[in-house]
Amino acid sequence: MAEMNMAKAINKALGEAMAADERVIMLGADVGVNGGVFRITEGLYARFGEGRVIDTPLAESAIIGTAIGMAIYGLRPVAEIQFAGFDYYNYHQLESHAARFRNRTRGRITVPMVMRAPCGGGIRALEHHSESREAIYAHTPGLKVVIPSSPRNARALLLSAIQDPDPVIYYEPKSLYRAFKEDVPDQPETLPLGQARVVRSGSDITLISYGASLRPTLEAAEQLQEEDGVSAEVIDLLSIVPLDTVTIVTSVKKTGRAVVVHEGPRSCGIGAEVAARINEDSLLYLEAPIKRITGYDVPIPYFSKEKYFLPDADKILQAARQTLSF
Amino acid sequence: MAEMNMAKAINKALGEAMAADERVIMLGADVGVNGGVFRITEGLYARFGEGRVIDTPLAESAIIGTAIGMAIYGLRPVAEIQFAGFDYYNYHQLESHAARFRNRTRGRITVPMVMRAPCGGGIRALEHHSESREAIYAHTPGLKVVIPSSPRNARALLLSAIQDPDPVIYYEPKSLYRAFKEDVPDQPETLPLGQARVVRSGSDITLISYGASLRPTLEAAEQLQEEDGVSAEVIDLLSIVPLDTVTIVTSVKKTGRAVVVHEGPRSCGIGAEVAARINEDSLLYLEAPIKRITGYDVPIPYFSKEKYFLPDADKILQAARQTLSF
Amino acid sequence: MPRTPIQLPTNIEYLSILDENAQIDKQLEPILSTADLKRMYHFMLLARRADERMLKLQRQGRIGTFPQSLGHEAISVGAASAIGSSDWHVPAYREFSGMLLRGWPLETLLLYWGGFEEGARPPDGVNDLPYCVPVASQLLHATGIGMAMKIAGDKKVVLTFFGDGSSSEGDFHEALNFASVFQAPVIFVCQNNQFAISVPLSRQMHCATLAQRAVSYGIPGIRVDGNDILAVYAATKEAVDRARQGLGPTLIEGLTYRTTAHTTSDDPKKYRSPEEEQLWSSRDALIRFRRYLADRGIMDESARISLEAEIEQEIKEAVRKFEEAAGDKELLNPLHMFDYLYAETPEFLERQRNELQQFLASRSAGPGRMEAKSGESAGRDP
Amino acid sequence: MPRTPIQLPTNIEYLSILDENAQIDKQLEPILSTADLKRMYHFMLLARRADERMLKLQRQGRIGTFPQSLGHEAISVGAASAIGSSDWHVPAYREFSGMLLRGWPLETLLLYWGGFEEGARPPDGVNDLPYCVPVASQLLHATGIGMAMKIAGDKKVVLTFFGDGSSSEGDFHEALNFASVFQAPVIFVCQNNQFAISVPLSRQMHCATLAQRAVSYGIPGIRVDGNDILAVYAATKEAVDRARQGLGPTLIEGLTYRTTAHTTSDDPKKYRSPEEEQLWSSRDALIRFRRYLADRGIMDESARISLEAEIEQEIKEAVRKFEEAAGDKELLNPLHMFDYLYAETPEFLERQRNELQQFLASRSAGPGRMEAKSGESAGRDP
Ligand SMILES: Cc1ncc(C[n+]2csc(CCOP(=O)(O)OP(=O)(O)O)c2C)c(N)n1
Ligand SMILES: Cc1ncc(C[n+]2csc(CCOP(=O)(O)OP(=O)(O)O)c2C)c(N)n1
Ligand SMILES: [Mg+2]
Ligand SMILES: [Mg+2]
Repeated sequence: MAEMNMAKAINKALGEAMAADERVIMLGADVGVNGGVFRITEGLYARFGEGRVIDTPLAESAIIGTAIGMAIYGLRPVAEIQFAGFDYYNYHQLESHAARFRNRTRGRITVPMVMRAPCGGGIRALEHHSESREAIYAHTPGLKVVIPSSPRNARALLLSAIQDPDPVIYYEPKSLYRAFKEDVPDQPETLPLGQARVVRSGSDITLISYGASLRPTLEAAEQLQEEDGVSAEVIDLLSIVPLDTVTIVTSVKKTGRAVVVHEGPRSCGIGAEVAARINEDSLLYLEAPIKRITGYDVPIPYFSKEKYFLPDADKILQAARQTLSF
Repeated sequence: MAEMNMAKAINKALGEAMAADERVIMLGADVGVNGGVFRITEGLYARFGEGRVIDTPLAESAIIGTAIGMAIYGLRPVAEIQFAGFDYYNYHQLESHAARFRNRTRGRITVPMVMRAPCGGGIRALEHHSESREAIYAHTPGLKVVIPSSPRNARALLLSAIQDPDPVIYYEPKSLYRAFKEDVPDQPETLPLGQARVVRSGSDITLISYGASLRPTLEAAEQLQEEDGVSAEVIDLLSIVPLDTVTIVTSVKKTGRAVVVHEGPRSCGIGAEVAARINEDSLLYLEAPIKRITGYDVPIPYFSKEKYFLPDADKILQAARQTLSF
Repeated sequence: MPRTPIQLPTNIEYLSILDENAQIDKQLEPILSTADLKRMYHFMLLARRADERMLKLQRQGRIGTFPQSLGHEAISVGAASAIGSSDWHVPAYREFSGMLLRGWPLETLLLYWGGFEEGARPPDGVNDLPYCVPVASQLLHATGIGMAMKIAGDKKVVLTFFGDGSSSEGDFHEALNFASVFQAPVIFVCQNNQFAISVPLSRQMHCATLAQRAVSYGIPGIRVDGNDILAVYAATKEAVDRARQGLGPTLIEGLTYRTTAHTTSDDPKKYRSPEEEQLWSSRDALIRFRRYLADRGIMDESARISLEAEIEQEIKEAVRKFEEAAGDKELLNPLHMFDYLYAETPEFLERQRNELQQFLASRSAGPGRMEAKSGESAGRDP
Repeated sequence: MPRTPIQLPTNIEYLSILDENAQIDKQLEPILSTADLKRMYHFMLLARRADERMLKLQRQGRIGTFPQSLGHEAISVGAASAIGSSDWHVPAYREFSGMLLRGWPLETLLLYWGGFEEGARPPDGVNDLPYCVPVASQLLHATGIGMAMKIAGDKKVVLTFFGDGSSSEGDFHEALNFASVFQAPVIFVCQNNQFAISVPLSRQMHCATLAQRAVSYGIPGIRVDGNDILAVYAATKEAVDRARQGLGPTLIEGLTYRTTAHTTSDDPKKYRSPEEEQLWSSRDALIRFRRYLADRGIMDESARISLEAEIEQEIKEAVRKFEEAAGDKELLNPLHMFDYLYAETPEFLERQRNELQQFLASRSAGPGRMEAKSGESAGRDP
């Protein structure tokens, strides 16, 4: 066990994956000599050499498109896109190819690769540096989508993602990179993709979140307990695809109330899907409408006002109270 | 009034818009001399010349990116992407720029443009020629999204889209191009963006659909009446963004039951958003879970089996019956 | 030197060996065995004849839209003949002839155009990617495969194809740039047939040749007569040898003409003249190659006739196998649409699979409606 | 001619006029009025000094991450000086100096880097697009504007900028191709500072110069000494004249060096040597231009000193205005995030606006929590 922040935990996972399997390689702009603009690949270039930690020209479609080719040839590329707001440049490669090759070739050609990208707001960044559009990938059949919320699960999920035989989008909430530390076991551990986790159990209301929004969600849960004597269950989705409907529905059947929390825009976002699935499987248990505390349907504002766009504990608390008093 | 199919009605609207406003221009691959691969721009090149009906090189990002520039300069470009399955190549231009310039510049620079693309399945096309991913655009703040269902509304909505001061995604359900004819008034008419239409009124269940799925939805409604004596209300969304929540919710409050029908994949699709909004505004009126009859979360199969992927009257009927007997 | 010309690489060339009158440039004539030459002709002819047959199948509704490849046989077969079976072949959608040569059974390709994913499954042992529809995107896969070969230390090469129109896509630029920066063993072959559907070269690019785009990447570029299979072969062979030695990628432009429509949905009368079509027909690759083979005594008239017969038989057999497969219950089972998305089908997809399964079961119990509607759509599909 | 070299255009050149020792090539010296020359120097110096000041503001947390533009003044100001105010200027994010020259008040640019959309609003009458963050994407807007000018019959031109790294993006290729096919009046200026964050030129491209990529588009290409404002001006002026006459686009590569870090979040020590940095400092554009102005008797030492004082004052005033604006209630009103998405705010957005409004109202009634957390995040933001 060693205490570390999420940046270090991801870095650790990358190193472990590369050490364990020589097919694992990294590519992306600035991932090599520089160690990544967030220092996530720091030390890997020195340790594994430029043949396996590849600084590329600045071209997202090429980073993903060549990663697809490498995966087809038998490598296990982990491609970094510098910010989630730039992965639109390569969306066609993911949609048309990474997500389809197995299906298209009836299992003969597969694309075991990971696209990593820092996502989300909260670090006073420039325009296009704070996006959270995991819903686009969730709407793209053939991909898996993972978003960790803590150093330990970041490391375990990344190891799973790299070992996964299919393409995985691994979004890293950049505001968590250095936000807090957690004990991470020395021995590699994995977490199954597609499994949510009940991180706080409760009986009165279910708060569903993931990534950077999990912390304010937990804060709100604490406050509900302290101030209102309300027992909130909190679910950390961890995987967006496959979405763990069972865990969500089981909880809502118990509590009868739910609030979904995420940073991405609301319309057709993850919250919509969660609400639709709860409705499908547990409508009659619902005692109040499911609330969505999400990014609004606007581009995340420039940083002087971005905090008003992001979900925070107060917003979640208010939504929970409204749901409870419905 | 003249009877015409949707292909002709869209062609008519384009001609009218160009005749009425010389700032309106067309661009895209094969839109000029060839009149478009679906013949949608037929005759426009001869009528308006190559300065206004522009055959471009084959590059979607450039088609949309230059259209953005033209709109900024004061033109009203209507850009054609040959198939919706290729508009991923230009998604970054739409997300990062078309959708943002007004907001970014506090209203000083605007992008009045239309991206037209044929969408959807049902014509035995090759891979990547049958996609329906309007949900991606619905998840992209700053765009409007329109999908017509008949010759007459196709013409009226397109005129509105071209006149709209903001960027509009206009998806044309290609299986409807030549599927049926309808009277279209000689005089130009428009339809407000953001307004759904109750195309069949009923009291027992609400069927919500749009585009190519509307016809099987209506068929199912007829059959419900005939075979089950059930009165189904059918809503044609017409606009996906802005989504007409009021019309949907008003209907569901009346009927207490709803089925949403569309071709695009299910997860985080339009059906999810519709379900989430119904839940938000009318949960207590619901007597059964909202059902989603949609494309599955797989790429639409090659054409030998695509019909099993698409919503059809039987699937909708079955879903309605399940909802009614819940 | 305040105002000085920048020295550009001088290795951008034009190559022709067997001209349209079947005159051969002896100095440049590539060394190819009789067997090789026969094999090349075999697959050119097979593709030509199969293509003709497929047009009929398409008109009968037995397969869907497809892009004929007449006029493309020399580039596709010529280039593919210059690589080995452990090298990789990454086609666009007009490399029908080369794919046949690489080992794709004709019936498999028929399945593809007949609307079955099974037709996109590369046969075991064939190091090819399937047809690629979104233009230029495959060039990046080829580059990635080449980069991986280099990382693995394998002395293999990748051969990939694209059209003149496709070279306007950003992915073209990114692929050539990556390949050149990483000196990946990739041979990029442009099938310049002078049209992208209806858009002519002059509307596609402002430069005189596609080959000169090699200057942007500091790599060799060559334009060859694309109806001259010997020139295509020779240029590709040179590029393959360079790539195998670690000397990086090459851009080859084969200049040809799309003899027929873009696809079975297209009508070229809208945008080009019969005179032009006529002119290019006279430059046909098969005619001159046949004459070359005759001149070299490799294939006389009777051999040619028996080859035609043999190929007719081959096609007949393939069509039979295709129709058999296309009627196969397993291949037609729609539930398979859920089975190949992921190595393990996740719960949410299982549920959707069950949903469809139950629907199909219930419908086959009740009165069927779907079949009645299947012929309904009257749309065109380019 | 079976194997022949393809003639490449010979108009790819290198241009230098005022060398690093301030030696001038009299033959090539552009004709510029004293007022013009002074104006150019003014904005170079203003940008340099403002940039230094902004670094302090950033370290104090009063603005956010920003990319310094030291080393880029000659290209940005030199090129922008060659167009008129009715021409268009489409920057990337390192054209700070040129934007000042074009009429963007310094306080507006400070607002941009201070996290306010208001800083991206071009001042009335200024035909510029704002900074563009997603690299190379703006080149297509510039091309579209140029195409529109041509359609409208306006004799205007567009000047647009991008970095060496950005030239690897597909959008670069698509923009140059469109501009060349449509002969749009666009001047593409590459600020080749030899790095894309940490990635050096050698990892970015395999060709010797960026200018030679003009060969791919059949347009003139020129590399200029990017620290030589006279060369930049002269090359741009030529290109502008051509474009205005309907002779299409030009690719200009200004070779320079990013004097400082990529942005305030970057640490160049990780990837480049002090020696190299030193070498390029000695080639600084301002030093040689100042000497040129002195040599020509346009600006003596006392004029220079009073200019420095004037600029110091200008910056002080701008910072004051910026801080005033940054504290303005209206500018800080978060509800405005909903007000500029569409010409008319649709109902669903109004609802979200109300939701936030009610939330803010209720919170300002109850105990506040948010403010306590605002300093929390310890992330880096490159
Ligand atoms: C990204 C993308 N955009 C559009 C299309 C539709 N389309 C199919 S083929 C074609 C023309 C391609 O021309 P070219 O590259 O010259 O190849 P050719 O068909 O002439 O062999 C187009 C526009 C596509 N397949 N992919
Ligand atoms: C599409 C996109 N990808 C990545 C980034 C992140 N990024 C910002 S600047 C930069 C380097 C650009 O280098 P270059 O074009 O040479 O310009 P320079 O910064 O050197 O002026 C990168 C990778 C971005 N802004 N846009
Ligand atoms: Mg072509
Ligand atoms: Mg640079």
